[in-house]
Amino acid sequence: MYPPNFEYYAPKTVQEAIGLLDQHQGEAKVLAGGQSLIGMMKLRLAQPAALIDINRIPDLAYIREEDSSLVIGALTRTAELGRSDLVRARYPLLADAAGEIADPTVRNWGTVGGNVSHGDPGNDLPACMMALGAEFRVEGPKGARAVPARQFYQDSFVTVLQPNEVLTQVRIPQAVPGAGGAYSKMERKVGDFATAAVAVQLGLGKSGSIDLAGIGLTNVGPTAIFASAASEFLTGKTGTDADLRRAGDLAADASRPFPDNRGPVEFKKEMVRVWTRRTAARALARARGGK
Amino acid sequence: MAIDAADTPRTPGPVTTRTIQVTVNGVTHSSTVQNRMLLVSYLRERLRLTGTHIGCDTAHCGACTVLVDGVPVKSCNLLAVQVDGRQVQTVEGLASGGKLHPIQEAFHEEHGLQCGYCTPGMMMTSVALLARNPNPTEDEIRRGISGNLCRCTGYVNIVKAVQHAAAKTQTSVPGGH
Amino acid sequence: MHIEGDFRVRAAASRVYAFFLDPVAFTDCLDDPHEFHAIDADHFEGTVTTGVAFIRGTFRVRGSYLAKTPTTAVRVRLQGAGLGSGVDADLELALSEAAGETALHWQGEVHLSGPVATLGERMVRGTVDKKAASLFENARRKIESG
Amino acid sequence: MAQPETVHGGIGQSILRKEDARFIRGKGNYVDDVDLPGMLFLDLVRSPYAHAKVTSIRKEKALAVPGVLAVITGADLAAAKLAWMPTLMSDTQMVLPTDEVMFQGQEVAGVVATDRYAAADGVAAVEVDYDPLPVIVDPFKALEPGAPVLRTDKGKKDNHIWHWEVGDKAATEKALKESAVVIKERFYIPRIHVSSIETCGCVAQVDAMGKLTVWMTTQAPHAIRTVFALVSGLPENQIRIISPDIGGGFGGKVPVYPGYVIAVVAALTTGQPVKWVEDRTGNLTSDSFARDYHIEAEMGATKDGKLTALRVKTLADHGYTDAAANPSKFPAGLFHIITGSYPFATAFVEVDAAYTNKPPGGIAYRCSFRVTEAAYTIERMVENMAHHLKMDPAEFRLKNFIPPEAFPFNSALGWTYDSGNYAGALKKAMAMIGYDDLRKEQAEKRRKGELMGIGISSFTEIVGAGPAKQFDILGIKMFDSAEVRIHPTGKVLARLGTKSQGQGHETTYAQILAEELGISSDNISIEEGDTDTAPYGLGTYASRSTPTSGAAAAMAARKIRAKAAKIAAQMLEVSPDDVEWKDHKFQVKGVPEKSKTMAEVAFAAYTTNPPEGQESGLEAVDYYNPPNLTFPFGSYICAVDIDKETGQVKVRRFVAVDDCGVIINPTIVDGQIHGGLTMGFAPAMMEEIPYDAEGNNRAGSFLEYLLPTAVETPKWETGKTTTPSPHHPFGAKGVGESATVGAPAAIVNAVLDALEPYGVTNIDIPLSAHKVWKAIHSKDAA
Repeated sequence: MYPPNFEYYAPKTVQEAIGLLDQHQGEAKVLAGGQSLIGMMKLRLAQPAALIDINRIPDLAYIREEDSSLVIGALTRTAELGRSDLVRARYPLLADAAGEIADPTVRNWGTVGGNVSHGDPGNDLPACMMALGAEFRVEGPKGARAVPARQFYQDSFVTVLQPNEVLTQVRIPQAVPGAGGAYSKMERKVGDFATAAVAVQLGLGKSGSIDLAGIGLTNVGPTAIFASAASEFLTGKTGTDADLRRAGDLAADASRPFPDNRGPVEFKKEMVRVWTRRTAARALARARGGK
Repeated sequence: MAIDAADTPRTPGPVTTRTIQVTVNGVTHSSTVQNRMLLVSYLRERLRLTGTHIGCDTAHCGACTVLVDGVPVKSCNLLAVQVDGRQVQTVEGLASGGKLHPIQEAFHEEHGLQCGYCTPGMMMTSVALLARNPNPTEDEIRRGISGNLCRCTGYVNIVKAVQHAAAKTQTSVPGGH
Repeated sequence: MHIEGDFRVRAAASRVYAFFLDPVAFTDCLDDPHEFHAIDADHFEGTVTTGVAFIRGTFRVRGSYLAKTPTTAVRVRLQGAGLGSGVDADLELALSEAAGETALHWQGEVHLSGPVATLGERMVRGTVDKKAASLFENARRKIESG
Repeated sequence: MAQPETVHGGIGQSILRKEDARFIRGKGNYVDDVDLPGMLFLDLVRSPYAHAKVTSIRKEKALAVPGVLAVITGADLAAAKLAWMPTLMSDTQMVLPTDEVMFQGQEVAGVVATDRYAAADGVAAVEVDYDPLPVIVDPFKALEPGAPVLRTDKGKKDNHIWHWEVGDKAATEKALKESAVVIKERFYIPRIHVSSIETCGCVAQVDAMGKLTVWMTTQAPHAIRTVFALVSGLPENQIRIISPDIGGGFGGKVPVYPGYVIAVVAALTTGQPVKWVEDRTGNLTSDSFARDYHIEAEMGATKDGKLTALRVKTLADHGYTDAAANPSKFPAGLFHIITGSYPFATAFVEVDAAYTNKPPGGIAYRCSFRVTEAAYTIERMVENMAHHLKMDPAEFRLKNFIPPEAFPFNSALGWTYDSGNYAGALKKAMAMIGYDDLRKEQAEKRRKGELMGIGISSFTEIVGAGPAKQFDILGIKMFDSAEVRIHPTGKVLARLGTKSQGQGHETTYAQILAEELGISSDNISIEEGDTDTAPYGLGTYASRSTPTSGAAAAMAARKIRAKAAKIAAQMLEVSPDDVEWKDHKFQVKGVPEKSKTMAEVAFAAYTTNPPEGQESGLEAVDYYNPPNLTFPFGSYICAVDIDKETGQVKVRRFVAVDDCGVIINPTIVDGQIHGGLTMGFAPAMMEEIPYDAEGNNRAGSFLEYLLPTAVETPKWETGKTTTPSPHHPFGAKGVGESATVGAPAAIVNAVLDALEPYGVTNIDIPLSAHKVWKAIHSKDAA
């Protein structure tokens, strides 16, 4: 299994990369970690004429808090996400997810930018970014724009990212006291895509009731899914068992899984129901100061 | 040889080769490779370092695991051009001056290998695991090597070998209990 | 997988029927880059470069009309080969004319085989029906405007 | 076994493995490591269709690809009468098609190029036109009247391959009728794949003298050489098969695959060495599968729980050709070990085989011929019977086991079990896992509505094929061999007819010889796998190496000892009758201080005049024809917890007590059992190759064919009992596959035990979360 040949460019700046993408008019692909792309090229399902390797562009790998946001550079390896003290201390949802992506070796090379921009409904980070209300910084010939994660995904492997654009940064609202999140992935084995996976981010107000809720679903539809009805329902609730069950029902309704070796549609919807309830409970416990 | 023939770009028009500088097991090589050449092909066929194996083509089995700048990666899922200017370590680089690396001794002493095919990748992953976490628990070891498949050992003695290597590389007792 | 749909077009059934018996006119409704030519009255062939996102390939397609019932029904088989895979479709078109309009119901089975089915299905499923729908929508517009 | 004076590295010692030295340095020599000047590379075009007419194959575009030298098709092979080849079961198999393809992933053409990348480009450029034909993936449908006939080339009128039966049909019928209790169950044991981490491949070279050398991933190099000679017409002395280091075999490297033959043809036609190494998708979609048995079993018992009779009807899905690797007299392998550890008075088993549009096979998956299918069926049925009778499954087994004093035991289906102590193994396993406490805990949990289960499997294996009177493959008797040579300085070189694939033969055979010759295993070298140097043997699979070649090594050593004794007598200046072999040396009877070591005798054998009528030198060859098979056994107990809401099963504990007779190297045996258990767990919980209606293989990569990682794999606990084989030269039995044979039933029994409140009597493996969830929730609904 060997890929077809292609032109290879290693630009030193984002502008240079955009220029190269523009020249190739949709026939070039950005190479970040390549942990998904190179596999598809070996299968010859993907045959780009050129690869634009952005790994030589300095300053695209970082995790830091700035102007009331957590900002993550596109080239940050997913393993770094899991090792970051900042993420582990203040963004447990991301720490959970970082431990679930593919396998530990793949995480060493796969990037946050690649994971969120690939458009694979099986990737774990898109649902997390939807739950967290993240924004993606997208740079193109006409400059930079910010796209909310919840509006980024259009269909399997189809996103709003244009062929001449690069996703350079993920921006997440800064963690505030009373916020907590969790990610649960039901998988057949390490390295598998989820049978169903659920990301839940909750924020508690002074009264102790939920004043902010985001629920994202992985691999139970053509794209990652933002369970808006479930999220809205929890907002303003205290988070009783009944509340969490209802959120699970609404999330299951929002899912649109395909049948595959992991199971039929009704099973996957049921797993969304169960894992939404369980994950919301974990997120709530964390929001209330538990681990 | 076949591999030399492969060096000259065959497809006319676009440039499909590149010259890279890679330091493998401490030796720096300057090589012209096809852009599409996988790192594992470069190591096995160009440098004849055949200790790195191919097992699945889809980045699941980890038989091709090597260290790039000290980090374990699956070399069948990486292009040679991606490691231009980087440091690569393979199983052949573990022993130094005829002295086996503690992980090699440990795999031997704990019977952590049978057919030997997954062993180089398994050892490279373990070396990096212990570098980060010198005293891992059994569950940390099992999670840490979960990107490497072994069909022979049921992992029991591989886990023991990693614990044994941990004990060798420090005076304290190994973790996992 | 099963695909199905219908449309109404302000044209006589004879025109709609004739349109779909012309393989070049019919295949010209594909959005993806393509080239087709007739071999004889019942067979045609060509290529189309298609896919989803960056998973794209050029497919060699052989077409044959399995049944033609003037102004009421057409059955056509398409056999595509590309990406080391097979994409085969059996399409049935049923036409009925009423009040100067023709109602067309189309349905068919699409069979994927090879890597596209076993390794790429996660990527291609969901797009096949979209492509079919747009093909027939383009046909409707052409017939109406033509 | 304990000797007053032990020899270093003798039998029973956990010495470290010799072969590790190269593997831990990355210096193993696997087929893909072979590199020859001017070597070309072969890659294969594969069919996307499960059944289709190949209407045209156009080479032009592929031949225009830079680096591509040749495209080989079925038409090219047909010209040399090589388009078809025989299978191990004397069926016929395509090398490359001239007319139809019969399964998805079938080899359609070969592309030869100067490197792998160019070969892959060439494969992508070959244009093949297919006309799809009706696909049959269900063997029951295949046998329905009017089903499309797949093997018209053989003049077949239907898709039925063969019928095979054994046992007393009438007596079994009668016994079941008269049984107070009869239970019936259907099991499907799905297609699985051994998926050794090294795939299959070869390097073929023809030298200036016209000699063909093939470095090949094969478990049976000698048999392969003979098959090549018969198929190609090349003289057998002009063929050399070298099986270098093998990255796992498990049965998958016994057959001859089309890729090997195409590589040989490519080497003959280009005059250059040609390497073919299969990718994982080719491996999973076209190499021999295992299992695929549809089993219907009926079991009778008395009211008080004594087993009476067993009847089993099976449909075997063989794909488009019967390429099973079985002894030729046994088309369903040793499936008739199915009466297991129980003294059934009567039993009847029948198997029918059908053609379908799937890859050929019917090879082992780390199990001697169809024994896992048998052990799974009997241990699942016994468990169900115990539950049906409301008896504890452990008590029920203890009540029914063949007692130790009954050995050698003649089974209802014609086997003679050599030795066993089944109750001993089960009682030990129960003690290790704390069986009674687990049952108490389970009762507690049930009250709370939690799902916990305990499952047992007390299997009997049958390995070491085999006695010449019953066992041959393509007519070649299943003996195996050893050639032992002691050098003048007392160092030993031994060559054997088997071939290690990770079992550690370089260490364990040396231990056998160390024990028999009184020479440290450090001074004994073992060689296998080169047909130009090793004695003829049938190879390594079906746990046969220790029972056959291991025995041959001991027998050859004893031949050497007999000769050496005379030399020792001459050196000690006594009559040979006064010399005895004791404490690993030759001693004058009653005068232990007067003795000679084997090394001293060896030196004399080359440097002194031999005794009257004896040749110089000190070597011997033995071709061992085992008098019987060996019957290792064990008792496994598994405890699981099930997540009621998701159907996820967690194996909490798994205790395996094995008995493989006298153990050569305890550490290596333990390692074999760990691996075997994991390859029992995998099909029970994860692995399957399903096909859709189009005949698409739905597990064509490790993305969908689920090999367990260290995280899913349970933490195995092992124990042993020792019941020597009475007929093996040093009491050993095979062990490499016991755990794979025994483990699945224990796991499934545990899950069904947990689900007892729902009245579920079977879930077919693999026990995916979805299947378990469905079993729980469909019953809830009902």
